[in-house]
Order: sequence, then structure tokens, then C-alpha cells
Amino acid sequence: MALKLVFLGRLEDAAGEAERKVPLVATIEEVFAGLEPELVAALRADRVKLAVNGVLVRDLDAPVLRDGDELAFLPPVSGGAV
Amino acid sequence: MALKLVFLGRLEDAAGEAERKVPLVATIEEVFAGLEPELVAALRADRVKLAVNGVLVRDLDAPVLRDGDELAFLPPVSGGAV
Amino acid sequence: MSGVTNSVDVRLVTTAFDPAREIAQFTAAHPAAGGVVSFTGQVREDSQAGGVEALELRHYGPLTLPEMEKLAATVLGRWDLEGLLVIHRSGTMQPGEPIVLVAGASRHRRDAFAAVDFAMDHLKSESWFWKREKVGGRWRWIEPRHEDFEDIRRWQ
Amino acid sequence: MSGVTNSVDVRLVTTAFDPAREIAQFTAAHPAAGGVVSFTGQVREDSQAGGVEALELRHYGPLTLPEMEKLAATVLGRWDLEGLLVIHRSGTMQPGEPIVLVAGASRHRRDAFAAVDFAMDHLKSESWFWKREKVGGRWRWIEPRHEDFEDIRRWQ
Repeated sequence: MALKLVFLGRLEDAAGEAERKVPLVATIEEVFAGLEPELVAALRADRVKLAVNGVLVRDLDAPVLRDGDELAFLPPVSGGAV
Repeated sequence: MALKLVFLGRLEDAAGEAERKVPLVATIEEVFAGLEPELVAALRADRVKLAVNGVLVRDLDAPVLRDGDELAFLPPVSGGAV
Repeated sequence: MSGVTNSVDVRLVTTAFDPAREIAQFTAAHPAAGGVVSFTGQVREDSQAGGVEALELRHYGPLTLPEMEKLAATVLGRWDLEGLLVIHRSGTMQPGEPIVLVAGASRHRRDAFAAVDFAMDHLKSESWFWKREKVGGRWRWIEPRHEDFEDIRRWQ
Repeated sequence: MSGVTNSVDVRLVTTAFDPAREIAQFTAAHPAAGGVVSFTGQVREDSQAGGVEALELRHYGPLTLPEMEKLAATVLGRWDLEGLLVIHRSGTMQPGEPIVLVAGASRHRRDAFAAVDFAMDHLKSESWFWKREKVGGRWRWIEPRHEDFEDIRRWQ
């Protein structure tokens, strides 16, 4: 019974890894409660978006998590210099 | 002692040929006097331009012609459908 | 409005591709188009010190390609195109390597110009790619730039 | 404003050329450019009856290439380009054959888009080419179109 967290872009540096398995909990708040405070601050930053199983979530409180769910944290996409 | 006339685009059809040698005369009016009236009408049409030795001439009366001069009659360039 | 004969080809690739070959095939595939506009973006070679030594683009599988496909559908609905081609790299690239190719074929060239320009603006600022550059042996993530949002605003 | 390293290559050719190869060489020649925009115009293949069987472009030697070179200089002065390539066919072409290629390389893509778009508008409406088309076995000269003047007015 687990969740998969995916950290994109600079959030990978904040997490120290691109992906992490965590025990299943029901809410995002409970996921955050189990993570390092610095990482939580980075994930909560303005403009970081969350996708659950590839679908963007508007409200962090909304989803009820299930076994095997993939939570992807998406910082703003990079601009192009070209 | 001759002039070379060059007929571009649809003026080639009007002249029946792309180029024509004519005897040297001093003015464009005198050149026209030696051509078929239908061709002169086509050459005098609005927006037909004249280049003498590759230089566009603004005023048909201006140039004094010399032996070997090349007179090119340039109808409007074709548009592109692309 | 897009006709029935138009085609769309959207690819997310993880290895090098050859833009010239893709443009040639795309052009040959659209003989009824009078014109083809293409944009090729490549990793810049910087002769000065401090230039980029390598570039890495990361994508997120469940989002990146599906959103590129949605963008292509938007472009096809907005301009009259015979065909649209979008190829975007992911992974690590060296200077001189192509990153992105967008090509549009249309009967009238204005459609292809606008479509490719629009697609590039939106690929650059909205598509799900995260980029890092290696400069002086160290990797750093690239943040969004103000100009990217300005580029997009032109179309609203 | 154009820098010192930019290059301009303007050609009037009387035999077929290969746009993909030209684009590849042009792109490779400008590694400091982040982006290359190209426009390829080709003789349309029309599957319907009444389509164009052949197209002929005539030019006038003393004017056509010199004016193309002046246009290229104008483009280089107006946008910040690493390079500009203009190739225009003259002579008789079959459906599917390329007529014109314009490519611009720039550090920032907006310059290349605008430069190629501007160059095409002016090549189409102002350069010294006379065109005739063969339809149903008969050649007819093509007159200027109202849209061509409108295209140009956008830049004034």
C-alpha cells in the first residue's frame, strides 16, 4: 500500500531524487507530513502544480488518494532562450 | 547603329518576340513611331515601366538614346498564389 | 478551418533527429501545399567562455506528449493547413543538436507562418518540459522567462 | 541591427535545387543561432482537372538579382540575424518542384520569423519575375493580385 511521488525539474534537486515511494495516506496534507520540511516548502511554493495519475489537480485538498496513485509535482516549465 | 528592345512577361506576346533590334533613334517617342500600333498601346499601358541599360527610367521623355542601348519594357510583376 | 485532407504528426523523441530529412519528407507529403514554413531550434554553440556545454530536457510522460497533441489540434483548428509536423526532443543534447522542429504546409503561406509561430510560442512557454544547462561543468535548472509569457499574449 | 558575423547568400538559379539540403547546410553554418526559420514555395500539384501543368518564371538579368540583393540588405538591416539565405528559381518548373527558399537564422526566433515573412512578402510582390502557367495545354501570363499589395502594406 504505497504512493509514488514524482519530482520534476528543480524539485528533483530539492528531493534529492526524481521519484520516491511513500506509504499510502488519504490526503496530500498527510503526504506532506511525512516529508522533510525543506522539501515541503519547495512543493508548496507558488506555481508548483500537482498531477494525480497524469491529471492536473486544481485544489490540493481535493484528491482522496488510493493505493498505487502517482503524484507528480510540476514546477513552472522552463522558458526558451531561442 | 541600333537599339535593343526587350519585352518582358505578357509584352512578349504583344510583340510576338522577346527581343527586337530597331534602328537607333534619339527618343522613346521615335522608337514607338516605328512599332505596330497595338504593341505601342501595350507598351504605353499603365504600370508598364521602362529600364534603359538596366536602370529604371521615371520619365519616358527623359532618356537620350545611344547606339547599343537596351530598352526593357516591364509590365507589373506576377503575383503569387502561395 | 482545417480540411479533411490535412495531417498531423506529433512526436516526442529521446534521440537525435534530422530536421532537414524531416522537412524534405514533410514537404514531399504535401504536394497540394504551395508553401512550407519550418522552425528548427538547436542548442547554441557559444564560442565564448561561459557557453552551454550540454542541455537536458526532461518531460513527464503522462502529460507532455498529450498536451503537445492538444496544441497541434488547436493549431489545425485555427489555421487552414494541409499538414502540421511537431517533433520535440527530450534527454541530453550537445551544442549544435536540434531540439525542436515545427513545420506547417498550407495553400497560402500566411497560414503556415502564423501556425508555426503560434505553435512555437506555445511549445516554449506552456509545454511540459523542464530544462537544465551545463555551464562550467555544473548543471542548473532554467526558470521561465518573462518574454515567454509576452510571446503567448500576442495570440490572445 | 545586424552584427559583424552575419552572412547573406542570395541566388537566382535556373535549374532545380534541393531545399532540404540547403536548409541543412545553412543551419549547420550558423551554430550560434538558436533557431532557423525557412519558407519553401513549390509548384502545387493539383489533383483536380484544370490544375497547373507547368510554371515558367522569367527574370530580367540586369534587374532581378540586384534587386533581390537589395531586399536581402534591407532585411539584414531591419532584424538581428546570424544569416539569411534567399534562393529563387527562374525557368520552367513542374508541379512539386521548389520555386523559392528563404531561410533566416537568429539568436531569438522572433527575428527569423519576421525576416523570412517580410522577405517572402516582398519577393512575391516586388521582385522582377514574370510568371506564366500552363493549364489545359495553354500558357497564360499571371497578373498581380490585390492580396500581394496587402501583404506588403503590413510592413509599412
